[in-house]
Amino acid sequence: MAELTIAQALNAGLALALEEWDEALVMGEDVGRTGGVFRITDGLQDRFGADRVIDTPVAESGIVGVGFGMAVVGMRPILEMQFMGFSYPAFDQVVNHVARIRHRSRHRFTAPLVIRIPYGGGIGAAEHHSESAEAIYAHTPGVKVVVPSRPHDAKGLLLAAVEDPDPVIFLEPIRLYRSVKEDVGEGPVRVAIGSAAVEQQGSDVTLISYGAMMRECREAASAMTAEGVSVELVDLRSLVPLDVETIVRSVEKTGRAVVVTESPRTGGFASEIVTVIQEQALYSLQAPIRRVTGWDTVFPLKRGESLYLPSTERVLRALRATLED
Amino acid sequence: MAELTIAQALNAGLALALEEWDEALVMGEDVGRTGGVFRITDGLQDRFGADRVIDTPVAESGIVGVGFGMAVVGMRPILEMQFMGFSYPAFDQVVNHVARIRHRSRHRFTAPLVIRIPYGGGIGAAEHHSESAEAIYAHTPGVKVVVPSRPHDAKGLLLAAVEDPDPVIFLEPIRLYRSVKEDVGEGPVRVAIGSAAVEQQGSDVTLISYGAMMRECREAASAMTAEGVSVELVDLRSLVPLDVETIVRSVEKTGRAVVVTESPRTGGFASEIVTVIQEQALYSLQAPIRRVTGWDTVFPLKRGESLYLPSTERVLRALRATLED
Amino acid sequence: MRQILTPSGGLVGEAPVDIEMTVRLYRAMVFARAYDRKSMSLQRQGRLATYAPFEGQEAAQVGAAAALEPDDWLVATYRDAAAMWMQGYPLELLFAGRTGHEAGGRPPDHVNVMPPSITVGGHMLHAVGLSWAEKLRGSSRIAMTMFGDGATSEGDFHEAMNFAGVFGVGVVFVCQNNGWAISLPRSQQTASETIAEKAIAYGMPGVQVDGNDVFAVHEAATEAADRARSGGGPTLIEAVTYRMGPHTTADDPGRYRDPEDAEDWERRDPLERVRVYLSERDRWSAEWQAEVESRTFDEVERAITLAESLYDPDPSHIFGAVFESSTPTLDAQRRELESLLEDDD
Amino acid sequence: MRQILTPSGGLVGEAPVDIEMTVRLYRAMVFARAYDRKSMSLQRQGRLATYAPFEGQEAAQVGAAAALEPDDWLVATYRDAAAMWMQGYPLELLFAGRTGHEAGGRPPDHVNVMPPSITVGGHMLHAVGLSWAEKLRGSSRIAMTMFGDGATSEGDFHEAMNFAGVFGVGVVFVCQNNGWAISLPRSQQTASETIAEKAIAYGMPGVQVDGNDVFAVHEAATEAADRARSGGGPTLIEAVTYRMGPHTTADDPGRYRDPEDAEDWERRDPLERVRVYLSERDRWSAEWQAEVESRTFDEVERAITLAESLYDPDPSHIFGAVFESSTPTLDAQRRELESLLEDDD
Ligand SMILES: Cc1ncc(C[n+]2csc(CCOP(=O)(O)OP(=O)(O)O)c2C)c(N)n1
Ligand SMILES: Cc1ncc(C[n+]2csc(CCOP(=O)(O)OP(=O)(O)O)c2C)c(N)n1
Ligand SMILES: [Mg+2]
Ligand SMILES: [Mg+2]
Repeated sequence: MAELTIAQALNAGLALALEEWDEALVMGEDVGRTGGVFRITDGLQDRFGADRVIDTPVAESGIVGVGFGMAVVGMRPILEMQFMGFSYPAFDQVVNHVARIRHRSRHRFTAPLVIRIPYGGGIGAAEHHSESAEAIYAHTPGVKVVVPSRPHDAKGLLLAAVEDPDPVIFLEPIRLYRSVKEDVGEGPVRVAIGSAAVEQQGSDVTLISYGAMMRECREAASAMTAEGVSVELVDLRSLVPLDVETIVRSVEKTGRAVVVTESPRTGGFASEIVTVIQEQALYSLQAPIRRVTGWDTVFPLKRGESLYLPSTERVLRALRATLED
Repeated sequence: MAELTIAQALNAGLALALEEWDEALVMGEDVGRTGGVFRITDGLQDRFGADRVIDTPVAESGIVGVGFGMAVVGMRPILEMQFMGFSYPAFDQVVNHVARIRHRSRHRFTAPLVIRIPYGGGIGAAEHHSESAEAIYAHTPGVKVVVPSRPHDAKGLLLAAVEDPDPVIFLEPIRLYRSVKEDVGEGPVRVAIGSAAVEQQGSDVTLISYGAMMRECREAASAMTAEGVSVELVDLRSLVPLDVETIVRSVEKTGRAVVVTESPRTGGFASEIVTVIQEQALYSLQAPIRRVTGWDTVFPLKRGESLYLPSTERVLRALRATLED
Repeated sequence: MRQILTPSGGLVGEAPVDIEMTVRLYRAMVFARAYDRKSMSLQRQGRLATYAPFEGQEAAQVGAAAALEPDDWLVATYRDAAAMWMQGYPLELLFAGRTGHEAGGRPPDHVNVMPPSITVGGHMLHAVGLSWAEKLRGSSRIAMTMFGDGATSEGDFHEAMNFAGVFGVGVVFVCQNNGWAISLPRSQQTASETIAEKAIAYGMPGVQVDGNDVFAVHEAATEAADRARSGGGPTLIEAVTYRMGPHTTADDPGRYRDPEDAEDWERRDPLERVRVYLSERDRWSAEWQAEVESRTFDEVERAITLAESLYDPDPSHIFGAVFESSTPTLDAQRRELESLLEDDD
Repeated sequence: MRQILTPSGGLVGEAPVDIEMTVRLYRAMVFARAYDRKSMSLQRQGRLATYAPFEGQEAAQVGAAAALEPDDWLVATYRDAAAMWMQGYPLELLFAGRTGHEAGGRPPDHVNVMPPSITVGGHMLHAVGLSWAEKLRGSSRIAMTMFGDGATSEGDFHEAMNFAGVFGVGVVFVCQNNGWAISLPRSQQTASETIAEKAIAYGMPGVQVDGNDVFAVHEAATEAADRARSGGGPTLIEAVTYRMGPHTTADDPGRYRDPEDAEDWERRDPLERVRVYLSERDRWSAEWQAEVESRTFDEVERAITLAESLYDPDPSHIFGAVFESSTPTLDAQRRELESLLEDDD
């Protein structure tokens, strides 16, 4: 039984994808020779060759636009953006072409590609290296958006994403890359895109998050459990499609909810989750749904980071306040 | 008293800005010789010269990036993106530089520029010409986002935007450019950025929208009034900063709300408005807040447009359903 | 600037194609012009949404597209209907798009032509990916991409040219330099002397040709296509031509350019010189040309009627094409729309 | 490739500066190297976040920056600390940024240097706007922007060069071609023979110089600055050099390049050749150099201590810099954060 970190699980998943699909290829800045700045593609070029693990010039729009053309011919490009803050030059290609070619061509042409984007703060990095802009991708019709929070899902969602007939934005929680190990299963396991995971059943309050913030949520959930509060913990895993049913069923049961993300608050994906709940479960709500998020500010550098990133303590306060309402 | 359309009011506002501020300049594709594809800058180059009304090469990132540098030196560039669908190549400059330089340089350098972006559907245009992606800009800390729905506000918000010490994304509702005329006031009037307008007082339900959809909302509001329903109609005018107080006060009074936007639903700005209301006025709510929005699909071409754009009829149904809940 | 057939119909050097092929190229140009003019009048009648005419650019589009194999990829723009039609894009689909119907974006399965690019610049990268992937899959297909002088200012032009150069991808970059990007003259689009010389920055050959000389364009395009197919990598072709009409039917060139320019360019008309060339060889007659034109008009009439007769989109049309299979959220939204429509009738 | 001072310290042609200036340039390079090495060790001690060393590129940065007037604009990158320091950016602020404090982004009011660009490519456009605006306001200030070989692949490089060319903006584009973009060698970054020749595509002069020859770099930069200031427009300078260290302290060059290259480049060291040149003219002594180095170390020690002693950010630090004046939403969020912090203690 292989116990792997998220980084290792992604590397293993990429290797499996390159084995399983002749059409699969990996392309991006420094993904080959040096295995990527996070070493996620480590060893793949040696193993699969420079034709399938391609080091590109420094040009994000080029990577996505060229990958798009490859996908139209039937390849399965797995593209890497080095950090989310460097994915914006490719935004036009994602919104105007990758997300739309199926509609534009009435299914004749499609773009079954994956764009891997390391995201999130907490590593004391330089500016642009701590972005959490998942909401702008989730607001783009035509692309799916997934974000694993644990090794097993990292591997399973990656393989599902490569196999998916539509483009998938694959967000990778940087600060969890090497935090925990778990059994990721043998071979090409899949995790269905669009299904949330109820990590812990509970009856008092629903705690909803995804990706990197799941760590703080897990800590908060166990702390509350220790205090005798029954928390239902939901890891969305997929933002588009969103598993509305699981969210709503849970809140109908608990009557209370806290949503946690690290992105800026205004227009963040937490707002979408809150809105879906109030549309479909308003009458079950016994208290306002609370958002625990980053602030509507620029993400600070190392020495200010702790002021910005939601802490386990902040999640706990929100849970308590919601229970007291 | 000058009765002008939104297009004329913008043209007049730009002329006033170029008169009032030596630092003001207009830059974009086709803004000079031909007065812009919507003729919003008509006549300005003849009047103020090619140094202040600048025709650029076809390069949106260049327009914003160069405008950014000009703003840092103290100019007040008013930049035009020809359509919102063509603003994405400049997204990186907006998010990574325009929105952040004040924070990055601790106020030493700022970017007091305005980016004018015609947006929205309803004119049977080609693909990419009907975008309503205001949510991605509103989710970007460091830029303000305003969107007038009438000539008076178009002029007043534009002048306030040029005067604003921070970057402003100025959204222009294409299908209202020439729809209505009204008195826009003499000289350099201002409309404060961050203040919503309560266009009609009411007690039964609050109808919230902005920009192009205000037309359908006005029609729906008067139809309901004719039926004896008292609708409070709010035109946000500004998404960032958001006039939360006006929104919340209204819903506390009416207990019901419908939010209307034409953008795709998931992650649209309507979700932020709904979320703010449920956070601050949940206990006043007598029914779920309804969203009337575009769908999570690609915006269709002319012959499918009516399937996508919210109609007055859709707004009316939402209002009725909300009142019946 | 390479020229083979002078405006007066005389040869400089040798014709790159025989007389039969010359007739075919000429017929295609006559067809293109008739199609373009008919489209303009259809637009005036309100039967088409805005239309982007290409009159004056027939030689550039026909000469370049004629260098492709039937299954090669063509990635072109809103102004390249002639080239797309040459490569097999059905007229009725070109019109379908122009009437505002997505059906226009789906060419028949054997036609490897992308829907016309509406955004300026982005599509060139797609051609690089298409040709590269074909090579990776062992096919000999190549890709040609067409774009204008204005498009060369976009960052994506640079990234596409650079990728093609670095990876030696077999792409034929055809820039139709028609002198204008809406209201911006070529001289203010870039400070380089020619657009062809931009190829140097990417280590690829660049050639400037008289874009109104179908022989010169076709020869250059054929050389480039052969190079691409034989693993010789990309080529940039600058076809110097002129947009005789407005940018689109919504544009008024009178606001920004001197009518005399057009008169000047009329003397360099791409069709007339070939007409002279053919008639000097007894391969042209007024009757024959009238015949081709009237057949074109019938063709166009049939095509536009077909396009107009397409069913207007229904909910499945827009919800069915977001992903291969729908999602609960999309299903719910679709039901919402359907219930609205039902109650409407 | 222009070279004036050979690796062995001999002159090819004429020295562009007198001996006093040569001493100043050399001292700056000695300072730069000492600063760079000290920073590497500070990072190893955990006192700096990741650091991007520039050893090997001292001549390129010092020679280019020395061509600027004190109030000219410099828009450079994470690797250009030497050039920024030359143009007046205080050491303690360079370190402040490296310790993860935004204070590092605010140079003193009289220093016209932008905070180092972390994104690759985007900042070149800013230099174009800065210089253009200065001209519009009647000032004679110009802008110099520095970037790497990898940055030339970004679309923004293309758009910046094109704008500068079209509008004749006085910008000095200095590309430090250090052979690598993280793990990608220059040969795979672009297929053009040189980076300098990319200037042709924008109608501007381009010159390739030995980037390890401070004379050649300085001469080319001075010519370019004069041209820019006198309304002669932009210039592209390619300074061919080599990154002796890792991309950053997080990088391991052993994974992608041959150690022998570095040895090769050591023989072309930018400092050694000037040391020889000066000592042959009795203007260099080991004591003097040791003196400069130890003063540098003190300087650095003082600066890093200052940077470390900065108060850590408080809520006002992040909420106060979003806009000039706060908003109700920001105020509410700030109160939320403050209440959290109060309860913490
Ligand atoms: C990214 C983008 N920016 C702006 C536009 C608006 N626009 C449409 S055509 C055009 C001019 C293009 O000129 P050129 O490339 O020379 O092609 P031509 O129209 O002359 O054939 C512009 C600016 C667009 N479609 N896409
Ligand atoms: C837009 C963007 N893409 C990717 C990166 C990640 N990155 C940082 S430095 C670098 C290589 C830059 O190479 P070069 O321009 O040669 O400068 P050098 O580091 O060699 O000085 C890359 C890809 C980035 N910072 N910004
Ligand atoms: Mg053109
Ligand atoms: Mg480099």
